[in-house]
Amino acid sequence: MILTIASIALIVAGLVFFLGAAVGLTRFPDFYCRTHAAGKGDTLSSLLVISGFALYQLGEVHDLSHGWPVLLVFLKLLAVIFFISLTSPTSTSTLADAGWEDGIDPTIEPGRENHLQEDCGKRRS
Amino acid sequence: MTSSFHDWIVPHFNAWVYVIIMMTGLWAVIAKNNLIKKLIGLSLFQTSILLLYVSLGVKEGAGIPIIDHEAAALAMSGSDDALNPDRFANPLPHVLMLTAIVVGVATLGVALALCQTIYRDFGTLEEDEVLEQMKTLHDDV
Amino acid sequence: MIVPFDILILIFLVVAAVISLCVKDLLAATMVFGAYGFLICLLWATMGAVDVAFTEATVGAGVSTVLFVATILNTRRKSTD
Amino acid sequence: MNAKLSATFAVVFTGAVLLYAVSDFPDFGDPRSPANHGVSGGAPSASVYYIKNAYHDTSVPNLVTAILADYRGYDTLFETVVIFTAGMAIFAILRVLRRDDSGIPAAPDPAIDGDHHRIVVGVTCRIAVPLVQIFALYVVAHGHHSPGGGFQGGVMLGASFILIALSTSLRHALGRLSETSFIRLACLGILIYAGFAFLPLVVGRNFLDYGALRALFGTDGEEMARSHGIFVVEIGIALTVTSVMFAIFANLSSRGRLHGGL
Amino acid sequence: MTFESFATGVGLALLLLMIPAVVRLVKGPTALDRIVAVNVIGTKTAVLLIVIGVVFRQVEMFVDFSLAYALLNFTGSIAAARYLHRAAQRGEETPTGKETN
Amino acid sequence: MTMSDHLPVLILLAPLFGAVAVGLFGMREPRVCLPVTLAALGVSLWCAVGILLRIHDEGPLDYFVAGWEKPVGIGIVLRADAINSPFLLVIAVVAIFAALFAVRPTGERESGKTPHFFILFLLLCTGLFGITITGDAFNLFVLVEVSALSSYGLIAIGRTKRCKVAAFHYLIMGTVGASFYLIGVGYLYLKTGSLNMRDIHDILVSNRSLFGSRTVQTAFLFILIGIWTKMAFFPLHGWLANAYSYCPSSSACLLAPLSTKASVYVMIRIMVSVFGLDQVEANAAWGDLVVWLAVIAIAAGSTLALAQREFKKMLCFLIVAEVGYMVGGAWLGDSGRWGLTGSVYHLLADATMTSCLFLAAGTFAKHLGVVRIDDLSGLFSRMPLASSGFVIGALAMIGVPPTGGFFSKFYLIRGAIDAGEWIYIAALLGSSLVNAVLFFRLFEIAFFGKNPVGFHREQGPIEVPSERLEPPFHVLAPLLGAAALVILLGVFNGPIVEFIRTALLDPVTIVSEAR
Repeated sequence: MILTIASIALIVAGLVFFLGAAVGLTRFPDFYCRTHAAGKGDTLSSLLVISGFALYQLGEVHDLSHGWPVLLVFLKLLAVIFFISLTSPTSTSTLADAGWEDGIDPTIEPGRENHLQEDCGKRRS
Repeated sequence: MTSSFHDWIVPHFNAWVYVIIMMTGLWAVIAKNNLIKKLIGLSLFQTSILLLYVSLGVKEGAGIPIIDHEAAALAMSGSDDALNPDRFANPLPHVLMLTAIVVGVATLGVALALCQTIYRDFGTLEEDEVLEQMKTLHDDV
Repeated sequence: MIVPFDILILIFLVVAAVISLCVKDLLAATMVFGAYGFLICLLWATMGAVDVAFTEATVGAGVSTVLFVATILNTRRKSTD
Repeated sequence: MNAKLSATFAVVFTGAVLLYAVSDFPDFGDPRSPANHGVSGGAPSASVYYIKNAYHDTSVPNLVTAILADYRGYDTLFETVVIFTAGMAIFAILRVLRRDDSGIPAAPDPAIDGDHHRIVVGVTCRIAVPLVQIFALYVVAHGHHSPGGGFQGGVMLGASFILIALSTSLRHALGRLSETSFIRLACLGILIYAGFAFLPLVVGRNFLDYGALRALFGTDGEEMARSHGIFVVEIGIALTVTSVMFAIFANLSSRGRLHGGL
Repeated sequence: MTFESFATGVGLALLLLMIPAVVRLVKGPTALDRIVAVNVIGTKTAVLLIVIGVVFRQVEMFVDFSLAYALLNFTGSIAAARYLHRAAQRGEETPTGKETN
Repeated sequence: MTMSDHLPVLILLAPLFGAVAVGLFGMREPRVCLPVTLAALGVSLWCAVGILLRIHDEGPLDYFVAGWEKPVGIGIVLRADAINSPFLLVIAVVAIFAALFAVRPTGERESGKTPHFFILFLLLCTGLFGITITGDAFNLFVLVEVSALSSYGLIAIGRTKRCKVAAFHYLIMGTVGASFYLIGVGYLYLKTGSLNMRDIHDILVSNRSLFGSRTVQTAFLFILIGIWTKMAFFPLHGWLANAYSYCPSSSACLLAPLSTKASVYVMIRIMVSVFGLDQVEANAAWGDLVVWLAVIAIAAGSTLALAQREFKKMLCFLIVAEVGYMVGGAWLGDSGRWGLTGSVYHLLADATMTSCLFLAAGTFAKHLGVVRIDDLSGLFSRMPLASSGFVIGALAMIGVPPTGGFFSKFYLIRGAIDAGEWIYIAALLGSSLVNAVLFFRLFEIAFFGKNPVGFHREQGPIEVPSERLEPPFHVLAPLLGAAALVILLGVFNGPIVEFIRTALLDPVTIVSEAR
């Protein structure tokens, strides 16, 4: 029961973060910010939601001798968490880098133009 | 109006979407000029057929077509209800569509290879330009 | 079969299909086509066609997008329509 | 513009014909539709037979695998042949065998020099690729009890080689699985499938009838022999699919030269 | 309320939260924006597959290909990134982010 | 159970194993390709003869793959009967001719691709045998794709730029056609719950209202359109001419005679075994419409053939016209089934005579470098044997007795008279006239043309000495063999037609279970 409540709490928390990521994806001004929102928010919230389900599965294990299939599912869910946390940030960071290669300029905050322009020039050349 | 909506669209919304996607794909195959766009259209067209078939095998309130441990144990003990057809989705369309997906990938690979050779020979992927060059081609046969 | 999932995914599906045909940048078009693959994999899952969904997941995520991108690398990224 | 108009006309016509038939369809999800249950007043449809008997006939709980590799194994044999054909067709179309080809310079091969891509993606792939491969083997082997099987596992294995190529270079990946070896493996996969399906003919049973191979597997009943037979066949599918998927990628990404490329 | 109906709700919420990603897919403006949106859809798909498994009460069947999905999801993004890297290396006209549609 | 019970599956396993053997050993040692191919096709030929003899003695033959016999429709059944067994034989023979012709399939420069060529060649044969012998509607689709993918490869293996574009168009059209077929099968499955042809037929017959339902009618329409796309029926013929005339001669000799004919066979098979002749003929409006379409196809094919200057292209448009003959004949719907019989017989005759003509065209292109009709002058004095083979093929195309072409037209016209389709007869005769004009013009050039002209790759047309240039034996043998086959088909038309027509007159023997 406690596991179920904990899992529901985790899932709801994950949904909240998903909401944040979604808002960021629509509202942020430029590509890099959106990548940031999508990458971080999505990874974290996926982890939370899946771990919520994993906890629920753990709650289904009543005794270890018969519950091993469910336990296996629990372990597989942990593996999913591991893989998402491995691959999702990789792809986001590669995409941000690729955006730079593709020539997308970040939106520059007023007052910091010089600094960024210098930086951009250095890397582009 | 509403009755036709309820009779014709609501119970068959999958079929409607399949027809819409099929039309989109077929339109792209015929009307798009870029060869890769044509291929995307072709893939959409093929996927829509998968949608038709898989929709056929859906049963209200049925599970996936894999016999779980309890049902298997029951079936082994001779219980007749364990393998009630209403409990499992129709597996046959799934089998057919596995084959169709494979065929789709195979066709896509060959088509992309052809695209690359066409680009190597003509320097373009736009169909009208390719056809234009074909007319003036002096090619040994 | 989970009907509300089904309807939402079908709507997304049509949107993704149309977008992948409208975008002029072929790289974007093929990636959107990849998203179409993801969505259709979800659709098979909601319809209970697990094996089809599995195949679509491996093919859509692992192979077909990569093949498209490889072809675009060797040809051209822009398209006139 | 004219072409687009006529295309629109043709497509709308096709769609209209299809929709005309839609009103006649059984409802979506109807368990009593002809496909799911059989024509009213007629014999039950094949799918009812499969659900009721496939487990007894083949002792494979995954009905899709049972049908795919046994009842309709003949289809699946040719599905594998389709993949093999595609691989061979791509070789025939794209592979450049001459050295001096048309002057387009090949991209330099070890092109990712010490930057972001190599480090981040390289490390991730180094972790992920063995896991993908192990998991793919699990999928091939576990297709009897859960979704999966030769085709899915084969695509995953092929994708793992594609990942190697994407994170390092094509040459590196070809070092693991060279051109001659993947053509041989593709042929071997077909040979395993078709040859194994041919064995029952020797003992006087029909093509693909694995039940006849009871003695070979040393099982008691025919259904366990079928189960083992399905497994052998899945291995054949996986071999062909793995090698052909990677072959298609290798050819497409390097324009048939098998060096340079994506 | 059973856990399955809760999971249905979660799935619906996830699908609704997919709408912003689809909007990003429609609006662009650059190719990379679309690719990021595709990535988001991909991650959500991996989660949704598990949710669907819970709704069907057969998570053990669905977790397998969620796993496969999580492993292969980034292939497409890596290929796209690799493509852009190659294109920049070859010094081709890099279509910049300004370009719409 | 002896080995001869397994002939229906052995016939296509032989080329499949052959392809695998070429893949395993031919890559390193290209010299083994041709012997392996010939051996595999030889086994197929032996199987085809065996099947034909068995059917002649015992009636239709069913083969239940994996032994799933009961209940009907759970497994896949292979079925050999009077309609397809002669066609199997023709496929095997024509494929052997094409393999002999293709000793160096892709020319000197691309000789590294010889094993690829032979693998695709054998896979195409596998697909064609499979299409012909299967009794399952979905399995047909898979095999159609096997043959289609291998033919894309065979077309694009050539060196020219044009063949790539032609292959691409063929791929698009072929895939769309196959997908339409798949939609049709899906609709049928939706209404009948079965994929087995005989099972579908039984359900449709026992449930008359089903055949008239919207879904089944749409299914019929889509299956027909899909197959028509595959066989290049007139408005859908766009891909054919380029694909068959720009591909390497070695590929054309296999593709042109067999691919379209296999699709025509599929149409007849669907009409006979899935929907049932009685139901198809009950809808007279459909039949009239299709015969009209066929008439248009014949007229268009002949007209377009008149306009061509390239020899192979002209032959391609003649194929379009011939497809019109067969479709029209199959839909005549006369009570004596002469039209349908003529169609099936024309299938055989046309396969052999197209094979003969394309072998001749390939020989001229390969050994004289001639592709245009006008450059054929002085041909007879230089290649007397080869050109006599060509003359026989051409006469069959025109419809001169005693070749197979004459008798097939005879039966088609007989059916048309019975059905009262005078316009079809007019189209048939008109098209024969056009063929006569075309080929006699060609004979005239080839016989009386003054300065023999060759075609050099770099220098264009050049004068060549008019000494004898007879092609080598491995090219001459298939050409003369095909010519002999054309005449044999004509001479023995009586028993062949009797064999086919007996089966067609009593479709129950074709459709229902073999003993």
